[in-house]
Amino acid sequence: MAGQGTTTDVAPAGTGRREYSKSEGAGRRRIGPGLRTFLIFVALVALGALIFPSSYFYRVGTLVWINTLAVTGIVVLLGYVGLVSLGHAGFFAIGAYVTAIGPNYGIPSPLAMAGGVALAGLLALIVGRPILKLSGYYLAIATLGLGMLIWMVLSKEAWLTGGPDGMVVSGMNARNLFKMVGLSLKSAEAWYWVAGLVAAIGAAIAVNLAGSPSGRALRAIHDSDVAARSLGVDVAKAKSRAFVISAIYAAVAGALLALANGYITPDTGGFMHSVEMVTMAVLGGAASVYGALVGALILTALPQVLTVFADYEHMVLGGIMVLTMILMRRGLVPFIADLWNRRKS
Amino acid sequence: MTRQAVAAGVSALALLAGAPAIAEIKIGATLAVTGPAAFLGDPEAKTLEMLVEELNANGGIDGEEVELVLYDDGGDPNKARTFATRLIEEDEVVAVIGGSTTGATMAMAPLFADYEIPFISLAGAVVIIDPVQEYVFKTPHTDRMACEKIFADITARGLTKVGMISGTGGFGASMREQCLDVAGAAGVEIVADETYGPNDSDMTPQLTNIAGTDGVEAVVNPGFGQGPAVVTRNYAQLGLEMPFYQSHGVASDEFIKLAGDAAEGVRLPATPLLIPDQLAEDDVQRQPVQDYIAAYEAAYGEKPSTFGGYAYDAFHLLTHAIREAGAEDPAAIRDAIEAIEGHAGVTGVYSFTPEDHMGLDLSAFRILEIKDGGWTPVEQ
Amino acid sequence: MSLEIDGIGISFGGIKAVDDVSFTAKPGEVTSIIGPNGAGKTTLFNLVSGVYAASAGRVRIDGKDVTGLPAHALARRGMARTFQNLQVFPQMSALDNVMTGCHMQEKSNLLADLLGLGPARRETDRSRASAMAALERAGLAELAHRPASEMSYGQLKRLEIARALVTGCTILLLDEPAAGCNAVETREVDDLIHAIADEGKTVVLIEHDMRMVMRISSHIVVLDQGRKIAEGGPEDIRTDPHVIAAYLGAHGAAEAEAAAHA
Amino acid sequence: MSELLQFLISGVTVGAIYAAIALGFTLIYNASGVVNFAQGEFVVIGGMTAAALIAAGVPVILAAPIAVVAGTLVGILLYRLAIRPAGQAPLVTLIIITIGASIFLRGAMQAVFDKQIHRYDGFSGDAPLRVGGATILPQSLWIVGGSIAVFAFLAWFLNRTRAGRGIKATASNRMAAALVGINTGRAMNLSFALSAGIGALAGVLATPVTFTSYDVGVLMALKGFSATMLGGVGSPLGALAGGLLIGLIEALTAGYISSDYKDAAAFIVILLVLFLRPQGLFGARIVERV
Repeated sequence: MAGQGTTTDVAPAGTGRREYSKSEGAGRRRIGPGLRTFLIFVALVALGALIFPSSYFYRVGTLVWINTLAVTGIVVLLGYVGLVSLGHAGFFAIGAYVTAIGPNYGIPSPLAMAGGVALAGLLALIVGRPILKLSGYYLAIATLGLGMLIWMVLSKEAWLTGGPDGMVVSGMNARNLFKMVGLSLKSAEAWYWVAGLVAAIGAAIAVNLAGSPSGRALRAIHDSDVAARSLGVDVAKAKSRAFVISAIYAAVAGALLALANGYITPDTGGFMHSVEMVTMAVLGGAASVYGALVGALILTALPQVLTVFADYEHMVLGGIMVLTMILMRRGLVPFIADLWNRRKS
Repeated sequence: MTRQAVAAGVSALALLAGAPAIAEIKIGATLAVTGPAAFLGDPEAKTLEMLVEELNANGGIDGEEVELVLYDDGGDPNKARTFATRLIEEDEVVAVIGGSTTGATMAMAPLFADYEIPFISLAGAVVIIDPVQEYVFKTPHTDRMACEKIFADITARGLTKVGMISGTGGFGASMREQCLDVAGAAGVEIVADETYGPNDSDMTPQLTNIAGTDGVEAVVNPGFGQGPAVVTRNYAQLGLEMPFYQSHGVASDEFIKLAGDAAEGVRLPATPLLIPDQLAEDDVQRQPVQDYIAAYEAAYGEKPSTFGGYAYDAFHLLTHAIREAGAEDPAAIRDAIEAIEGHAGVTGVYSFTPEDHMGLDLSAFRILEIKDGGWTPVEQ
Repeated sequence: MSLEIDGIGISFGGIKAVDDVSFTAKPGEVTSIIGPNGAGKTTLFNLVSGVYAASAGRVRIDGKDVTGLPAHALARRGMARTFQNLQVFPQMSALDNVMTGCHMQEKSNLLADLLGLGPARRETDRSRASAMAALERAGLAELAHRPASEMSYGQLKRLEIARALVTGCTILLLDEPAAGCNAVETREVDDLIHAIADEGKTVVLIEHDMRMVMRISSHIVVLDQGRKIAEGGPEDIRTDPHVIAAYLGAHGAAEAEAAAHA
Repeated sequence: MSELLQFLISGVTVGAIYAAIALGFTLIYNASGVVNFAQGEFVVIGGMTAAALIAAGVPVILAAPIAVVAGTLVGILLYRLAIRPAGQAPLVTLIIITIGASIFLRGAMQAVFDKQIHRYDGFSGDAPLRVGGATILPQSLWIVGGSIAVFAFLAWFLNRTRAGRGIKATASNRMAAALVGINTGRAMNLSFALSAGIGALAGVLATPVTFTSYDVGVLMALKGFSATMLGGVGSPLGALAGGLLIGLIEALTAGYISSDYKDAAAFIVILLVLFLRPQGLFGARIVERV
């Protein structure tokens, strides 16, 4: 039956992956694939900074990079290993909330941030093992349930989290980081650079992983769970690792959002946010970090563009999701890469 | 190609965001026109659109046209903040109305201090104006005041033991907390404290527990949306007889329609908007209330809601301030809002001070009782 | 290392798919499992390699009981396999497929992998070299950078063998390695299996091509309806009346006879 | 004692609604392997259409079937326009497609109807019936009866009719079903139509109790999905049991433990069941062929 497979076939190798092995095969070793991805991302961040006319664009740009980072985690989980999570917003929210709560108890922001990321990773480690035994829709409902539980705690424990109305995040401003190195930036610009650089690092790490021994094991599970086992891959452990890694991506993104926004609500941990993250990944192409970037860019910028449709925004958004999935099942990046290759040859 | 996509996205954004200024005075709004808080944002948006049209038809402000730039944040604080940035940076508005919900309001609030743009929120929670933020105002009564009003009515009936059943949405949760907080001072004791989810369809278990609690004399239901109507129906279904209070969150004819006969005898704190014909001839709010209702019915063929009233007041406060201070300097507009005294709106009579950015007292809040499918003021 | 199967069995929904099967496969020899379709051959492989949990019996490697160990633990004890219905990684290149087989030799840690540190790259380089060597051996070197999804069935069969070889296994289970191969390719697979056995590895083979089985097996186990009905050298099996009756039939017997004289 | 009875009545009423939605999920899953996240929108379409018609003066006896037919038509359109063109897409693609469809339908309903909350009177009035110290609304009986009827119908339909067996065969192996002459396209069409009809019927029956508005579909789908997974995907009995169980867990938790965490209790039970019995309560164990 469809949907009962152990792994979820998302898409044949995205461009990122194939590019990787090609460059390796050609013996071009001066710049590693991770570093190259990092440089490309930094160039894109800088390009944005060159053309953005106002803080509003920096604001949207910041959200794009934060979402790219979170979605890169989904790429690792879904694109590399083939596991669906409908609860990753929960990890995102843990990162955000610990960052927000820390300063209220005298813990400085950077430490709180690290704590939030560690907590998300730890939780993923603990619940990952039992949850990842499930597959297909059962995995989807289990992760969904986990995300809902996190969301509920955040909404109900108002003494700690401010309840459904959310809480103020006091703490550091990215401007100060740049002031330390003698740069005077507007707050929106500073957050844009921080988010962009962190996303670039995240992308580089994900690309490194894909081409590494651990990454090959993960990608093997994606294609054939059984074959991976027969080659000595401890599938349960590998899945758990990927789950923890992707939870950490989400938590870092959440912490960044909390600091950049200065205010956080439980909606960041809600079901719709989880769905949004997966949608971004699949829309752009879950197999590569470039897919994460394109998906995050489109779904972050689209609502801004769609304000002209006002009442029909939902119909347009839903329509785009359905059409993209029907016409470009593997996502935009692989689709366009294929078109490009076909035109070239 | 990734770079191309980015560039394409950016230019698309630029195209749509950077519309050239046509109107003389631009006012911004970001509201929850869709989403779970749409029943707040929808009438608010309709009210603002109606008022701008009306204002321009009458020559605008001192001959200058007013343009309303309205965005739908769906109640999402993250989106609200982005739209607020857009209103300030791209649309270059002189002031912003909005934030249908507390979360959206609080997410935006720091921006207005940064950019020195006045902001009038339409959300309820007390945290918006306490502590006071220089550029942030709000028009609705706080949930804390609603609790005080309800408890005053309960104690006036000689009752003290209260059972609470609150929605877990932002509105219900915040009001629940305020009620628990003021209960002692108001002389009531909360003996039961139950909650329900915003989309729950049966609250008889919670009500059964409240009914089973020793000595409960009255029940209060903070919440908005469909929840309170379901609770009210369940209340009648279980045949509970204790006095039953709703919050200002459901102060609209819609509630009576949804709750049906079960709503009979329910009391709630509300603005005079619900009882236009029962206001005294010399009541200063009589005129604005009747104006608003007449205009809204003419424009949309339905009665306005309390929430639309918040937007009505915000708009009039803002245009009043712009008339006073001119549209050049947002900081001057802020000062003019803070200087307003005795402005009769549909929600209440506003008098702002540097310490009070809501400007309302309890007097504008009236306890109404539902009788024969209509609203009747409770004599106090 | 020798592989001992002792009374192994499993049932699905009350039907005994494999029932009380025992045999021993010795190092340096090719042991073949034959039997008609549905005899339980692949199920037997799945039991031995830890894909299914046996409901009865033991599996021993060099006398050590490994029954019930998960597949990856068995792999670490030197067992590798190929699959009847192909379990390649279609999204990867042929080279990456085989490099995955190096998993157990790769010693880099996760942190090094994430940060792209030296150790991770060195391990990758080493794996690439041994994977290339294995592809060479399987006759697939020139296809190294082609995505597996674009390779033919016969090529994929050999790709699986190459992938199993780089694991450094001592016991190799091959499930119909020559299926989908033409005569020339079958011959190549044949030679490859011979060479593997000659290295001292224990090879267990499921194969339908009787010529090939008779040619390369030192020992043959015959299954029918989940049970072992015969065991012995190619000559014994060819003449065993049970086997002829149950499996080979008149036509098969003639074919086997022909192979013997070929 | 009457307390417990009241909790049980509440749980069964709410659970029956979840069960009806879960049964819709089950039917589509059985035919296509798709878990349709737009299932909640069918419930809303049923409720909103009926509410609009009744408000316009159409008698319930006409409005209800028209609403069910409207839901059914949307179901067929959903299959034809969004699911069939996707072909044999992987699971996550199908999840995104059905979620996209649900967002689209939500927007469409907001445009076609409005953003208000709606309700109409119960079919047999709204006067509560007293049962041993507890009360029950007559509409609750309609809801429970409706869910059981849908369950009985599905059990009969899938096992005893040609078309139903066609759906089951299509589910277990589409290729083989096509080879033995089953029109798999028609089986899929039929399953989406029926499932949407079931969803719309649930909406029509539940609206007097639960109310409806254009955006409650997501929550409905979430609860229905949870019920489906708890019971075991693909089994009508599982859907019925899963739905009732979640309703009862919520009501009993609200009644005896804490109303704050009644939704959490439901999810905790689901997680525990999945850890101990990964295929759900009534789902078949899956053995992978290698």
